[in-house]
Amino acid sequence: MPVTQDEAIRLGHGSGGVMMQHLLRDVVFPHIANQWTSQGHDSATLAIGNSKVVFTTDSFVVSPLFFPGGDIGELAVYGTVNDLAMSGARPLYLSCSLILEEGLSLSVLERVMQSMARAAAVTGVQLVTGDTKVVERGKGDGLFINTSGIGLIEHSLEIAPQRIDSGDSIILSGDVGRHGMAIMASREGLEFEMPLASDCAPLQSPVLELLAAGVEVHCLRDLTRGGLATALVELAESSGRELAVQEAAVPVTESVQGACELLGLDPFYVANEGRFVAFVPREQAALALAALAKNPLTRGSAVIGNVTEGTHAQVILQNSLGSERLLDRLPGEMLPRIC
Amino acid sequence: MPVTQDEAIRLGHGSGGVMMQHLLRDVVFPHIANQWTSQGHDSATLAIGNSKVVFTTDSFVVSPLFFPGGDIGELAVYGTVNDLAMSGARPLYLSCSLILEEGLSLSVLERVMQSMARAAAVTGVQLVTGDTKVVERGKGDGLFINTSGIGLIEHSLEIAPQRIDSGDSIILSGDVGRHGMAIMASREGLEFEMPLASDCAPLQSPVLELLAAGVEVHCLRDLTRGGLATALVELAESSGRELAVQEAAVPVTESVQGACELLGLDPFYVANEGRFVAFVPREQAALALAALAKNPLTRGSAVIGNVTEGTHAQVILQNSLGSERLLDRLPGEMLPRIC
Amino acid sequence: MCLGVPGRIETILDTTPLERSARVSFGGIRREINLCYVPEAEVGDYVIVHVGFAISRVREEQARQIFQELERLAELEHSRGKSE
Amino acid sequence: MCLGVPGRIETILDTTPLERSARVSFGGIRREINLCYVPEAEVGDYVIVHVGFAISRVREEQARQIFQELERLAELEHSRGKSE
Amino acid sequence: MKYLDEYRQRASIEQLAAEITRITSKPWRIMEVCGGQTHAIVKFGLQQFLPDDIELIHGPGCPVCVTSLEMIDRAIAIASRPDVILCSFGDMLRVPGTERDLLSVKAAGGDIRTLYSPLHALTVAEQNPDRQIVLFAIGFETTAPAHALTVRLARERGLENFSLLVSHFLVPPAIETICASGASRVQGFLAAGHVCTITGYKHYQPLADHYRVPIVVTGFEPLDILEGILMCVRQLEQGCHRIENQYSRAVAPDGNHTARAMLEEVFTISDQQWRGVGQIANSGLELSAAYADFDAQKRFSLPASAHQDTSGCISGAIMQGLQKPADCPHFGDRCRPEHPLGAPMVSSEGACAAYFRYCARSTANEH
Amino acid sequence: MKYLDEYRQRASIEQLAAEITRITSKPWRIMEVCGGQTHAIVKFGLQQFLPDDIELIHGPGCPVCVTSLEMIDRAIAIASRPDVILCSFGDMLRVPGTERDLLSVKAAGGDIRTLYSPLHALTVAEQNPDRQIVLFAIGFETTAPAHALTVRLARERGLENFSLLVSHFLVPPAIETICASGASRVQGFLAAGHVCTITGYKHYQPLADHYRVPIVVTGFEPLDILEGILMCVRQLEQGCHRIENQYSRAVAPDGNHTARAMLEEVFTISDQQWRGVGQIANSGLELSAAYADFDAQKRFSLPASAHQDTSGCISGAIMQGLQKPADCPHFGDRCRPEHPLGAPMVSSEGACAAYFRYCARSTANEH
Ligand code: SF4
Ligand code: SF4
Ligand SMILES: [Mg+2]
Ligand SMILES: [Mg+2]
Ligand SMILES: [Mg+2]
Ligand SMILES: [Mg+2]
Ligand SMILES: [Mg+2]
Ligand SMILES: [Mg+2]
Ligand SMILES: [Mg+2]
Ligand SMILES: [Mg+2]
Ligand SMILES: [Mg+2]
Ligand SMILES: [Mg+2]
Repeated sequence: MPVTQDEAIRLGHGSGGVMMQHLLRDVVFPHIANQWTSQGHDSATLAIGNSKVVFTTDSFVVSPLFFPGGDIGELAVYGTVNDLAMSGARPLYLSCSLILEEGLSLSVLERVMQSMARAAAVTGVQLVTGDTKVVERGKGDGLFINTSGIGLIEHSLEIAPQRIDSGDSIILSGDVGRHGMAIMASREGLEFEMPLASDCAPLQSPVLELLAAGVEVHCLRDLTRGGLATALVELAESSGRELAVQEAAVPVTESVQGACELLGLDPFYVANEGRFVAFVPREQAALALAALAKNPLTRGSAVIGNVTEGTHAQVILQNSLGSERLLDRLPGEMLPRIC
Repeated sequence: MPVTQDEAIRLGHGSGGVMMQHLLRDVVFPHIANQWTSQGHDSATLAIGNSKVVFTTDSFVVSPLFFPGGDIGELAVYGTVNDLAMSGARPLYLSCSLILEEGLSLSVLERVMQSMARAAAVTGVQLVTGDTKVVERGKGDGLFINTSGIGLIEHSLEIAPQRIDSGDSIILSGDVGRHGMAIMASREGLEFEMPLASDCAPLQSPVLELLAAGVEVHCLRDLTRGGLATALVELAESSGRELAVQEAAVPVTESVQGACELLGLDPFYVANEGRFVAFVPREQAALALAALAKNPLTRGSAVIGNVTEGTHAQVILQNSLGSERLLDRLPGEMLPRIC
Repeated sequence: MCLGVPGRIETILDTTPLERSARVSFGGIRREINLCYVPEAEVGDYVIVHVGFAISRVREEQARQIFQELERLAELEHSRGKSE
Repeated sequence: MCLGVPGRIETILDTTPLERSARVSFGGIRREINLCYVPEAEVGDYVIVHVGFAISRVREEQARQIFQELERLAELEHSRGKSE
Repeated sequence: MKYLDEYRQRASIEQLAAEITRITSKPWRIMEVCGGQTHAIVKFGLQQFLPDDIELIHGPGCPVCVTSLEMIDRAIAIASRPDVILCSFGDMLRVPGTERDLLSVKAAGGDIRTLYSPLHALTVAEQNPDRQIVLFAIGFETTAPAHALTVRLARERGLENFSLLVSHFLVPPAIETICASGASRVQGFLAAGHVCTITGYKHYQPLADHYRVPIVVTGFEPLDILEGILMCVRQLEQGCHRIENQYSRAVAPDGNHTARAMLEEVFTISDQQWRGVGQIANSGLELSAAYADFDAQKRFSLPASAHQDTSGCISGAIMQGLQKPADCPHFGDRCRPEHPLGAPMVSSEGACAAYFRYCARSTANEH
Repeated sequence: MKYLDEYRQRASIEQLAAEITRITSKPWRIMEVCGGQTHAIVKFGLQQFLPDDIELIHGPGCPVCVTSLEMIDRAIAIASRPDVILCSFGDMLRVPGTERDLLSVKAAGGDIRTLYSPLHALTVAEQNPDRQIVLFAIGFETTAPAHALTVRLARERGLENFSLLVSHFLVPPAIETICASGASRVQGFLAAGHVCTITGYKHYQPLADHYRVPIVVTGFEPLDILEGILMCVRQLEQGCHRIENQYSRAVAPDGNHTARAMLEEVFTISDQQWRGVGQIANSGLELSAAYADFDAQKRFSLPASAHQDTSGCISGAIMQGLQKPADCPHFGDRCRPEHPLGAPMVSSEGACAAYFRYCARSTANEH
């Protein structure tokens, strides 16, 4: 059903599910259709001179600005660094555009800037250009940050959904759902005590290490809005492949599980900010796991499934009991349930 | 007086004046100090392979979204294209990151996307990567757009504030203040009928034509927040030069003048989105004017002043009566006056 | 105090006594202005406008005086120049 | 209907009758839960929690029954396997 | 997590499934009454373990699904007022009213807060003394005690800006309605375990006797559900119709005395409109006279709306086990998870949504 | 623009300047009373055309500058209330109260709207029936008729959610205070042309007679100001002290009858507190008894605040021509345009701000 013009934006249009897919398909992409946007990738690879340059952008609108395990500044740097890394690029330069809401405390801004600087240092990127806007109170949410990033591809692999091949192993770099639950735990009216922090982390070193180890990576995708399930469904569709995933192989910490039970949510759909899936040839899965295990950020990596010979672009989840179900996008926003 | 931590962001922090200067100086730049951000330029020039790549970013928060002579989509494309052009680069690729407020009408979004596509076509840039976020109602202002841009420098000039030299002529590309007044005319409680439209326009063709004509451009700066006066003061400070400007040489349309009289504003501080100043060697001023006169967008170009031998980094305005005063930044937001 | 800007009355918009108003042009920009305090002002007249109210009608004849004075001064100057 | 999740009472936070409450842990995540309807529940007990209220205390002995039944079934199966 | 993980072991499930298969001699149709059970069945693929002869019918036990169109329209009318903050459970926001859902009201500027617990609405009321706070109090017997305590505390704290829009349902009259229907295909019931933590289950005895159906009070984990099915099939195979309690670790025969006493104080039993089903006598709760001041319907003097559900949604028939989602003309066409026409398409375990996902599997590459 | 451009011609200015220089035989100190005139003097660099012997003293004629600290604190208290929308002229928002300015209140969540015309506050009141709309009604005689008509229309339209926080000043008593000061250095006045459009100028006669000072009603364009100065210097050189009207194209001897009648109806004369100067008898306006219902001070029963201006700002002395900005210990240090301590540092033509910019020129490269 196409999006209709008399509709208004609802939160579900931004949460990675079917509503968002349709919004982009019907309202955004038709106007910017080109060889880059058609790839279903979160960045564009540009030929500039003799170089393969990767370009990506993200706006960060997280609330609260500080959460267990991170803050919006760290997220803004890591998020864009991660998008660059997902093309196998070395992240080099970031822009930093701030939208400040009237009333934001300067000490908050100062802390966020410190955090961005620290995150840039950790990842070896330079914040080279920026912009600062102030909006009236009630027309922002304290602070929004856009970072756009430029990275350089220093290898000859093509890393893209289109390269996913039957027989590939699907590797997940760690436990899922911690970022989203850390954010949700601080929402008005929920207010859980979370013993665990967001998984927010920079992924360029594990990815570059994977490539250095000689793994012939087919595709990478960081898990963000919509979580593991949505990322897999998108990749199944972009690649036209059928994916099979074992639920029991996907690490979920007990407290994420507990919070999800309480709210009636599925951890497979909860957001992450420091996890990715890698598609590698089956025979290289062990090599890849060995490389990832050396990096503390990806020590929990595991093979969670594989690309089948199936001809339907879909994701089959084999659950812990041995039965199967189809994973799909959520329709819209993920809402806490009573039943 | 340094910005203090117990302060809160006010609108003046975003309006290009002293408050903004201090905010950036005290809270933002200390954390991202490097060879690029220290240049006082609105973009960064990066050496990638054998190429000189220019990178810039801007977030657009204009209200209303549609105004006489343009809309936020056009502005978002032209604004970033213009920042690239101000380094003498050919604009190539743009990112497009949308922050949508819950409740925004999809038909509005559709119109803005059409407008971005049209502006991209006009300027020959490709929108290659994007992002879409949705924020709760009351936490946005309908639509914010960030565009970041990549351009390529295809000549051997260095175009930067540091190149401004005594004796340079200062060329202004047209009348000032129309964009800001077109926006202000639609503000609640002001509601003027404006016979004129925003000056919003893409500047890459006049700039590239200037270069093609062989003008050895020293520096370019588009006039945005803070208008002509603020741009000149910034350039005086970045270059350490004294600038002398003739008020009578600066075109201001009668209706901009009328609106400014009524509200007690100074057109030299009113925003533009399609005007720039160029610093060129005096002996090339005629050549530059001839090149600019061929392009309809810069037909109204004129020499408005020159760089003096003075050793103070300041801007002297010679007004129409022949007396002089010093131009400086506004303290904060420009507010309509009663007296 | 008291920004006051001369504008030209283009059209009367409202004739209710207290709310008599007109579209007034200021170099091409137009706005509705209350005319309650200048009952004598008509289309074509210039009025001094302060915070949306016309507070005075501009009198053409008086406006000329300063330029007459300038001419007088110029003549005086001229004759002084001659006499020196 | 009626999501109900077992959690362990860690600390009593409030002892006012209607507002008796405790910090309850669900696999490590903790939240204040109203205990008004489980006056018998104490620290260490598990309670079934629905929309922030404990609606029932989990009885350990009864919980064991299903696993006893499974053992019984396994034995039966075993003996059936033998008898076939 | 204790009391969860041990009920999700593959070996145990397979063991119970084998026993069910072993004892099943002919087709049986069993209704799991509760949406939470349906959710587990769908999520864990439990049908895949059962013999083909066992057909599970998804019952009406989801308060989100059965809240009437009129009531949602009332919530929408209240939430649209600038002076109101409406507090609601999250899954209620996507259920379509006559013209739109609460999420659309929120997008249009209505102040709607998603709650985990109704108690939080009192905090909202205390923090916003100049606004009217309305709690959209939906639920079955399980949730009613939470709402009862909330309104009682509101009275004790003298909160004058607080009221409830009550949409409370009682389960036994609905089961009776299903049994009484001539068209009913249901031969046994898995009763809703969490409802019974409050009510107990002795009141089911007349129903089981009269309609000669086994009723097994059942929990929500895979192992619970399979055991509940096993207990039910055993009775069916033996021709019994007893009340049994699979979920004895949480459910006492008499339920929860304290909670029931509170319900008696705060609520009185009334007739109730079930979405898609129609009116069922004595199947709802409304605020008792002593709490009438807190009734949002009275406070905002909402006209008794006469909106008929003209969408053509057949959810009532589906929830009574009379029809299947595929029988609905809108299924997968005008009605899809991202644009639900009726409540069973809203939550992922709703009968229509679950069936939609199942069908999507075979047609995924066609559109 | 007609009536503007022809008053900004270099040749004319130089001609008048030459005449002033020609006739000036000794030092004269002339106060331009009005901030609008100061603005033009600073913006057009008019001092540069004058002989060194003519010293212009910037007077107290800026309602933003003289509105008392107490009144700003009241506006801040009102604007901080969640039920209020405060409507104000833009240049009032940056003037510091005891602890903060209105822009900070706005940043902290206060709903403050910038107006071009007070009439728009009525629209705001009509559009927000559930909020209290308070118009911060500051001004001299020029602005008072606008506020008078606004409150009269509010009464006719029955707007119960509308009130005014009145801070209105009368100019003649302030001039008299300056003249009466033993320390006064002022020898002649350029009276405020726009004030006189309302009041006329006959009432200045006793003042000119008693203090033997020439008073020239003067306009606001460069040519007006130079002609006003010329007329004033002519009198001073001749030892006269007449009332003259330079701004006759806009000012009639009796002023504006209609406006004065409206002022009589709506306002009564009262004592008034001038910031930095202190109380001046009969120098203010307050709402008359018939309009007392619209008085925000009464409506919000604000306590008469007893805040003393302890900032050390010497603005009063500066506006009376008794001291110069550089005499102030805070000038350029704690008090700068982006962090004003007193009102004359707020607007770009304020005496301190203008002087700051002038000084910045010589020290720009030092910090
Ligand atoms: S498919 Fe939609 S319209 Fe049809 S019964 Fe299900 S929910 Fe109702
Ligand atoms: S410098 Fe500041 S503190 Fe001193 S008199 Fe001027 S405004 Fe007041
Ligand atoms: Mg991105
Ligand atoms: Mg991303
Ligand atoms: Mg990504
Ligand atoms: Mg910028
Ligand atoms: Mg906000
Ligand atoms: Mg930029
Ligand atoms: Mg820019
Ligand atoms: Mg720029
Ligand atoms: Mg993105
Ligand atoms: Mg908004």
